[in-house]
Amino acid sequence: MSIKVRYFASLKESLGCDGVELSGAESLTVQQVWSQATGQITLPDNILVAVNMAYVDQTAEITDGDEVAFFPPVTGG
Amino acid sequence: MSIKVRYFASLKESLGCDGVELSGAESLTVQQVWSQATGQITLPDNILVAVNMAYVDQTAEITDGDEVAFFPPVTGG
Amino acid sequence: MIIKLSAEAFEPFEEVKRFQKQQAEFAGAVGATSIFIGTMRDFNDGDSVVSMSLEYYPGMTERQLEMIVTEALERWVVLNVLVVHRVGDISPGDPIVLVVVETSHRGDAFDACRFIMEALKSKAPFWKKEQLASQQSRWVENNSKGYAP
Amino acid sequence: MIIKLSAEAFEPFEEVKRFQKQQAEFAGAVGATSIFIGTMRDFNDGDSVVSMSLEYYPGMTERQLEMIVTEALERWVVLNVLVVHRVGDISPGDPIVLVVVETSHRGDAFDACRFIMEALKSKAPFWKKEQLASQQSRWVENNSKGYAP
Repeated sequence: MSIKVRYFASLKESLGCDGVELSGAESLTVQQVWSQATGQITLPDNILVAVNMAYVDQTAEITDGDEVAFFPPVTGG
Repeated sequence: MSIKVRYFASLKESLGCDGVELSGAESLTVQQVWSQATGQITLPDNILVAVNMAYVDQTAEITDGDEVAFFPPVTGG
Repeated sequence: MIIKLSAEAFEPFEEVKRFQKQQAEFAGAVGATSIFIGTMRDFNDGDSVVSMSLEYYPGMTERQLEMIVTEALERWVVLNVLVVHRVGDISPGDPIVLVVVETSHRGDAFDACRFIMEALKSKAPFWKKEQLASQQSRWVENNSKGYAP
Repeated sequence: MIIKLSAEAFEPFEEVKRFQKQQAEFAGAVGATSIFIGTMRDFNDGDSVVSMSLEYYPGMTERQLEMIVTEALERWVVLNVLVVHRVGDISPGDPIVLVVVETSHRGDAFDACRFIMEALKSKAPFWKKEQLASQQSRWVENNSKGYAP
């Protein structure tokens, strides 16, 4: 199982990198991906999550090859 | 007492003129101006009325020198 | 506020650019610009329309437009407004009306622009007469409502 | 539907004119065009802002914009939509976003344009970082709501 984790904007700055590759045997939830990738136990409420560029909630299941992105509230327009 | 009466758009066409000057001694309501100007007893409900270029309702009192305009629903924009 | 009646075809974006240039003092404050352009369609009520003439009430039309824009300026936080409206003979595709509202925040721009258009459609004395492809002509009887029921 | 991300400054009215030219088949059917332009202000939250950088998520941003416009096309009777959004480094006065909605009737143009802007503001992955006159920089934390409470 290989998962590409990406961070954007202020989250990228505060974590000090733009992402990480996770590999392992088990199936993971978004929450677990966050913990493994960042070492933080809880995914903050205001952080948005996208899997393969579509929004998901924090309980979504991640499968092999997925790209999981974490980012702060969007501020375009 | 002198009143300038004006018609616009389809009303101007159906009455066959763009207005008339009324003169007389008495004070008039909009409804009475319409009757004297057109010879018609009743001002149709959908006809809008302006006195000195401001909208009024059919019970407004007209005074000497006023310009009274009658016209159909507006269709600009 | 700038309000113009134009007896000749106008180019909306040239009008907006000229307006923006005249209002250069607002440049850094403008965050939102809402623009509405009404153009003449080549069909209406199921009939093909070849041209149109727009009658108005000189004096009252300008005055009503001013009152409408003044009300918008009182109700929303607006930096500036431009309204241009055609009169006279019009061809399909020609712009009929242009409303431009500049604000700092988008809610005000959207609300004020729509308010001005709806008020203009119901209060400003303009009347359209359509020349149909069938050679007949007819007065447009009523403007549609712009809001969903 | 045309959706563009632009790493360079764009001129909104040139974009609209090019769009209209490409869609000439709609010309006689267009009765209403609603345009929204968001521009960078030189102040925000009480501070003077000298420049801004706009980050985005290549791939997802385009995809979200397409989903938003597709939803608008399903909900309203719309002839065509153009969305242009800046990314990268931006100066005060620069256009950030342009939304153009062409319809036959004005209600659809107003509603769809506003829907697209509100959805873009809440769903499209863009992030603004402001460079202040005080030399500090900061991420914009949240977009305001565009509708009155």
